[in-house]
Amino acid sequence: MQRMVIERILIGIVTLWVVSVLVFVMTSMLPGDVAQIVLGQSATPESLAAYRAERGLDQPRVFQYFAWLGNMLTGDLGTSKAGGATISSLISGRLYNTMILAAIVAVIAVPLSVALGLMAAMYPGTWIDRSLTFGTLALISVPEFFIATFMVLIFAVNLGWLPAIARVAPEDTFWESARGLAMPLITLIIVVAAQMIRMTRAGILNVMNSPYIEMAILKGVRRKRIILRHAFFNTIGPIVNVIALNLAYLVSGVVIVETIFAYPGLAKLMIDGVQTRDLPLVQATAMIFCGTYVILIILADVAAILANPRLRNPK
Amino acid sequence: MSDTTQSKDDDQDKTIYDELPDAPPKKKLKLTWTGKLGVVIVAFWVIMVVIGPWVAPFDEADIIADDSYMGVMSVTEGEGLHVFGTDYLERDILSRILWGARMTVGIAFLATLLAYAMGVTAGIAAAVKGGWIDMVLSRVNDAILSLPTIMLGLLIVVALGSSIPILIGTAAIIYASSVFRIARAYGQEIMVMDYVESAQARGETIWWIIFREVLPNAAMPLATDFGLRLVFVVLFISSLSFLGLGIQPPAADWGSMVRQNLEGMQYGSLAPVWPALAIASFTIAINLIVDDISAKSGGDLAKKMI
Amino acid sequence: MSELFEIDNLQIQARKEDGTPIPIVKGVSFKVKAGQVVALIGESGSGKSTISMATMAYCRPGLEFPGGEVRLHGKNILAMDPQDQRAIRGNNVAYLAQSAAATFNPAITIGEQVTEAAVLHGTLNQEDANKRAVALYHALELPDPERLGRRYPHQVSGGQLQRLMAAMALVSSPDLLVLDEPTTALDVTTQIEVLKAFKKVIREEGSAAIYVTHDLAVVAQVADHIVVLYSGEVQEQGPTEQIINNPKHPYTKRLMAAVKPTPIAGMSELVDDRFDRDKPNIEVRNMTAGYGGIVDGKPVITVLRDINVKIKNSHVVGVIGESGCGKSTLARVMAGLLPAAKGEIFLDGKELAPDLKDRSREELQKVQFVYQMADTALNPRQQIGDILGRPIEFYRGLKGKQRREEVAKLLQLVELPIEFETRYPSELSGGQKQRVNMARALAAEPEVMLCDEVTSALDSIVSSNVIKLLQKLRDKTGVSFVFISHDLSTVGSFADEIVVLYAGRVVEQGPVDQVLSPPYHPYTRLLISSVPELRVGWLEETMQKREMAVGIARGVEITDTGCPFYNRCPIAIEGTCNVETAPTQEPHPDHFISCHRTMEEITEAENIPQKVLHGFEKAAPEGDKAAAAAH
Amino acid sequence: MTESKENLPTINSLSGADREVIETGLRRGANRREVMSWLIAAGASIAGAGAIVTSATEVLAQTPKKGGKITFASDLHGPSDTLDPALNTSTIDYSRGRAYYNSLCQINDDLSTRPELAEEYSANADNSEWTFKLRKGVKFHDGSPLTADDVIYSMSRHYGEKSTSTAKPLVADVKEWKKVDQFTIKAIMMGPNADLPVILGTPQFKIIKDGTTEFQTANGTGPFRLTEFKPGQRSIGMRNEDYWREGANAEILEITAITDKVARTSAFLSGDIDLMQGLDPKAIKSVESTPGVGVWSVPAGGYFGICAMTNSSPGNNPDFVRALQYIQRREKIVKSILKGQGTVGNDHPINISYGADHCSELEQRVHDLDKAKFYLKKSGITQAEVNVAEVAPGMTDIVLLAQREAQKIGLDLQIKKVPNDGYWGAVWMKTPVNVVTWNMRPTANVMINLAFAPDAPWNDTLWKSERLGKLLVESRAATDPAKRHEMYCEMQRLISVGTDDMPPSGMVIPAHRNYVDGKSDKIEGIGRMPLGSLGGYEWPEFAWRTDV
Repeated sequence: MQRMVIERILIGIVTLWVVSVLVFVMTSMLPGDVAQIVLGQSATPESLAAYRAERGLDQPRVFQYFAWLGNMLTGDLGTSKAGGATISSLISGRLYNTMILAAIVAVIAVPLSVALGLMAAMYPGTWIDRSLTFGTLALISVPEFFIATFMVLIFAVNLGWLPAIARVAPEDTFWESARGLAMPLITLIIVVAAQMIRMTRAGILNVMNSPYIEMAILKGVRRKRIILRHAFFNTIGPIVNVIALNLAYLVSGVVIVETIFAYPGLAKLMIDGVQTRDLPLVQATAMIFCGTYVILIILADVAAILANPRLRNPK
Repeated sequence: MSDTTQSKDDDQDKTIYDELPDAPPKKKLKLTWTGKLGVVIVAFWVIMVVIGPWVAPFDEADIIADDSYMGVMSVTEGEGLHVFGTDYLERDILSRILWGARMTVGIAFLATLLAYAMGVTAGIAAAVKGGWIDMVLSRVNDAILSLPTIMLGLLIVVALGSSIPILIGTAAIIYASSVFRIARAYGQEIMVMDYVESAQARGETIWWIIFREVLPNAAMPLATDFGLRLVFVVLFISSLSFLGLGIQPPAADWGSMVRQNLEGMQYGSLAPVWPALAIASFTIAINLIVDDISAKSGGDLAKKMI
Repeated sequence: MSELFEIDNLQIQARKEDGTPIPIVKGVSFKVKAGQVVALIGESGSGKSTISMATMAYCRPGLEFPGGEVRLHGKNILAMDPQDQRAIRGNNVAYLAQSAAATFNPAITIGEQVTEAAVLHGTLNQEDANKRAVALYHALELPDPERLGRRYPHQVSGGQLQRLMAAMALVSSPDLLVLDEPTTALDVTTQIEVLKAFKKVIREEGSAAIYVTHDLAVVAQVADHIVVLYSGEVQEQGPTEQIINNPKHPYTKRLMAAVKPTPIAGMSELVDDRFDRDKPNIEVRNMTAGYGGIVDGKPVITVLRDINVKIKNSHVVGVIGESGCGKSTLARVMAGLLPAAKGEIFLDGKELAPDLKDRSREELQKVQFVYQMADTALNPRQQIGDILGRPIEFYRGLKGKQRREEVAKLLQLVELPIEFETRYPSELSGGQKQRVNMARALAAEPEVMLCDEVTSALDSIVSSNVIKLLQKLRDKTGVSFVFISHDLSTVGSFADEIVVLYAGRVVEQGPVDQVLSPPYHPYTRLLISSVPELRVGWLEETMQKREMAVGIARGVEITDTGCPFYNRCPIAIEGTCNVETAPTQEPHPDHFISCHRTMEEITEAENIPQKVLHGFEKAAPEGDKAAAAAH
Repeated sequence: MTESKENLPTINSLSGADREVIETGLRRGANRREVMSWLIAAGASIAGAGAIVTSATEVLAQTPKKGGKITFASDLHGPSDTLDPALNTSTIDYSRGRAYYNSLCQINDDLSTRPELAEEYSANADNSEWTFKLRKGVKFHDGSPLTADDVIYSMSRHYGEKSTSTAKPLVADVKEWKKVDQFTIKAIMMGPNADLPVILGTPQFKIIKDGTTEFQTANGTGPFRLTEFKPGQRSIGMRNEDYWREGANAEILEITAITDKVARTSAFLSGDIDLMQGLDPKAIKSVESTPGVGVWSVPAGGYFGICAMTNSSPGNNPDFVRALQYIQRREKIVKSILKGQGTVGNDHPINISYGADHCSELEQRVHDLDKAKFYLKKSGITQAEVNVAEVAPGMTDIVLLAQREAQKIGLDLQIKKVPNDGYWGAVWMKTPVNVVTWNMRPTANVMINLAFAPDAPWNDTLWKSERLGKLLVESRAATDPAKRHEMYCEMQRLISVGTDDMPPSGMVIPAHRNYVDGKSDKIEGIGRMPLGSLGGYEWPEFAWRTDV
């Protein structure tokens, strides 16, 4: 069992390395360069050259890669080619915002969706199941930016209950930040929960035609216990996996929500980075995203191993 | 059955007692009404992909109406009726949606197809070959998977510019990685089957094993997954359009139609709602079909719970 | 007064796509008196399992009860509302499923699963339930009863799980116990131990039982009353004695005919020597094989040790032994599916590469492997025509018309109609699939066919048909067979030579008649006496026998030193058998027995059957834990 | 609408355009009767018109209130945000500059200039030497006094190889910045230039402390002190209590950006921000229909351009260019795409916003498919590709519209949409046909000099007219208004129509756009200077809340 865990971790590390190469190569493919983007329409050959020299954009790629990799391993993410600020200073605040948002969503969405998923599986074919299935179906079928904007119009513009954008400022009171975060939270919860509810339900129904379920029925076990004790415990693996994927999405995939609510998160920073050709920034954020993903997946695998008695205590 | 043919040797009354079929032959897929509804809607859009431009009242790029954000069933003198009203640039929404089917559904379909061509071949090859080939493929795949889709899309599109072939390629690469995962999983499941082993024992080539033994048995589950991928691709391309990287004007695609007309919503124009509904109708329809198919697995026994 | 349990004109039906009903059970009626054991006997598809579930007002998804009554204490439970039905399940009526391995929830401890019903139905509180469970473990002679409850299903052996199922059913002391093919999946020796346990507890608990099986011999041991079913209808029913001693109905007769005879010398027909040659056409020389890679010359998990087997052309060699003894491994090594760690394999005197990847197409063609499970061996997405046609095309290069002709010939050879060409495996019955499975091997026109347990998954009648077929094939074609089975009587009925494997070693080998006649290797002896006979009271008799006392109570123990059978041997010599590897003796030409005892000692032991020559009376539980390890 | 007794309309209830008419009218001193007559002509009731004028006069009469917080959201920001005036390129930077720094001269709404840090400035007879006298007692935020050295240093940063200043070309004709004494600076020009003060009023020429190289914070003389600066997120400023003049009205100033225009508009509509830059024409309807907020629209000279490079086909074919000019549906563009917030263009950059320098005599080119067909036939060109990026809201749509018209005259005009980022580097001035957008420049001379002078680095179409170059230089020295106007007229004709021996510039300029921004009714004191958003970025010092 320890072997399996270690194996997972090693695989994770290898993956991360591949990612680093991938990210570097892809960012190198980007046309135009930071100098051009920053100086924009008013760029002149001299000012461009000056800018490049000033920020050391004129060394060969390979050197840049290893330099970058080395620095990153020593925890130095470099400095922004655009603003000149250190990447870590740019990221730190954003990372915090992103993590807070993700954490809150997770804390609310995960239990909620697992519970609802179980409920749907417990009464298959009933109105509860049908309405849940169709509701979630509808939600995962509409572009999230539509959901988000729709909510903004209703709650911010028309009703004026909530601010349209989620600008979090340190001086905000708890209540202010709560109101500010409300809509991104709701949007993300809707998007993420819909997925997880469906997956939980599917996962449960998957084991539902195992002989041991039939046996439970023949033992006169109540449906609640069949689902919660007999089925659920055999579905933990897959469910945890889905949860992990969704959490990874919360950290990296929420570009659109961050854009619509002008929420200063990492994903948005990454997009800005791409648009300003701020390669160190893009690379750093990308590595953070992939790192999170890999870690989450490892955790999920380990959880699955622990949840499975065969692997937990072999003969 | 067998015994009848065996009748030459010994006792006669066995003819009465054939070997009984062990299990009733498994039911073939039967769609519920929701599933059928799904099929109808998907069929409709597929037809629109083909004939959309001809049935549309106006050209997708015609800037002809009296005003932007005209309401449902409004009329422009000398031009005609705008069933779904007009968009921000005084174009006919219905027409654009019908033209857009070609872009949105067509592109998504091609992309998904391509994703499958790549993902399935690689995935099953990895499962069949195993060893270091599997290792390498899997790691690279994990890496791609771990990159956020939007970011990957953004990078590729920004790097190579936004043309339809590139959009298709991008979506294909991104989703090939998840297809790879599934295909590989099913592949490994099937690889342990005796019939595959016996094919290997016969000395069959890797390609025979991939395409004749393994693939046909993975076809059904992969087919249902195909539906879901298609949905993801539609939404993915919409999101790219949202970030201004998707289909380029004047071509209409549903995602960017929603995007471009969102302002209209702020004072109650339905302009962005129609394309959003188009997207939803298509994706929901596919999900309905998929749900119907996969509902066959499991659920039945669950209904027996008390 | 009303019977304890009554099934009255019970009907069960499925529905076609268009909703037209397909009757599965067509008006079955029978009674079960208190304390009585009623056997439902019939082949798969006879509806016996469906009926057994109906006793709890339950039917599989897609089935329904159009009519008839199921009365418990005179109350029709089919008419009750769901909650009341649930209250009966696992409480008044308890169910034992066929395969315990699948029926135990892998994620929940045994203890919880066993006590669950009783606790849920409120018959016992958790504490008492646990006590009761432990008591049952004792009664069922399960090892380490105190701690067994805390283990998980995958940690105990199949035989034990089967018995644990009984505990699970009995924990809430039901009025009626329903056992659905509880021993079919087991080795003969395990089967006896389980049967014995069942019979004991049923007697002690005094609960009535319905015992579902296709094996008359087994039924004869446990049932008071027999109901013979065929395609959802009762053919004949009556007291066990009567049914067994003078069956009226032809179908019953046929079931009788299919019962496996006790293996004795001369049970197999005369050996046909037409094709005989001096040179064995496949030979295995001091071969060692196993799994988990090879560390300094021997595999990490050694399954087979220095095996020597010769197969003369057109001979059938039966390889026999309990599951886990390495039978299948032997066949897989021959086929090259599992490269041997040591030793050589010869085909027609020519050495074969251990790994099939290194074998020539001709060599592959000459040695064909037939899998145990036709379901997994036949590609569900290929038509029979293609399944059979491919080897023909692949090895013999025949295409189109010729290929179709060959396929037709093959189908005829295995006694299947030509129309099957266009069918898919799922459209065939178990027996038919198994025939196709063999036909595919024949399509290669091999010299040797390795048949791995080809009959064990089949009902008695079907399997006897398959055996008949095999015999015919042996006589018609010049093919040699390696026939692997755990069932001595099947092997005995058609092999020329028998190899008895135990814990990866050959303990006895030789011509069928020698092996099946004294002197026996103690293990062979155990196997022979474990084959149920079609007479009431056989079980009790056998249990008196010495070899049973220790033989069945313990499981296979893989040892590096000494005789592997030591821990189960009634005539073992402490200090010798457990230390030194047994010498191989040759009582008759080509007949080898590996044992420390002289033939005389063995024969003497045979003649005074009741006396145990050494120390142990009753098995110590550890033995069985070892069995677990072996599985 | 803002809450008003007996629900009579107020000045705020008018659309940006009308409102602007009234207010400018009143500013110019038109009397109440005149204005009311306009309104009634425009269909307002007498009472309504009365109320409007009253409220308008009130608004203008009101004296600024102190205190409160003003939140402004710009359109673009990111890690490249900077507090270094010389590097400023974006509205958010310019607005910040105004809050934390000062210039030597300040530009009025009518593009005339007034003293700022230079309490007085004057030129010699031929405008070839300018003298600036600095205000005494002005303190930087770090307490140090303002001296000539600071000015010299600030200016020096726009010269030399190493300089990455984005405004270098504007002051290229200043030969030397000479310190006369602690508080006097001379600018020695290469040639005459009457417009130097206006140029010095543009954002890049803010005065920073001598020797400053670090710009993590802003040490200026401006009305606000910087308390927080997070690039790509926001900046906060507190009122500078010892400011050298009246000073800011707001207590706190938050400057942020919301890149997504829909999000920005929503935030504005829901009152999360008080001022927004860059209101998408599409959203004007919704802003006008929402109470409490209004459109702040200032007519300006900024324009959309389609550039046909004159150094390659098809741009080197004047007839093709003419065809392209005649298919433009200029009114339609202003009405449908700019939603009225703009003026039709005449294929040259100098529109009415440049006042006297605009050539009203030059005949307005109109949509004429027959002429277009004729010239296209003459050119013999049937196919062309335009590279388009949404460089300003509406650009793409303008080209789309042109594409539809082109079809009608048998020209296959293909659109290649390219992403905004990288456009200036990779596409602009490189591909045969592309698009451009220019903000208004302080003077007609600067404008033409930047984009059309034969040697201008940013000559959109690489169009080389020596004649134009000559006129540009001469016009700077011109002192007689009539003469000056004539010169500018010739330049505009050259660019738009060309002469027999000189083809037109290859620029198609179908429309000029207003600066269209959003302003909450609670904010007053926003100017109308047309050189940038919200009155040329001048607002931070003068804007004030009505609700404090």
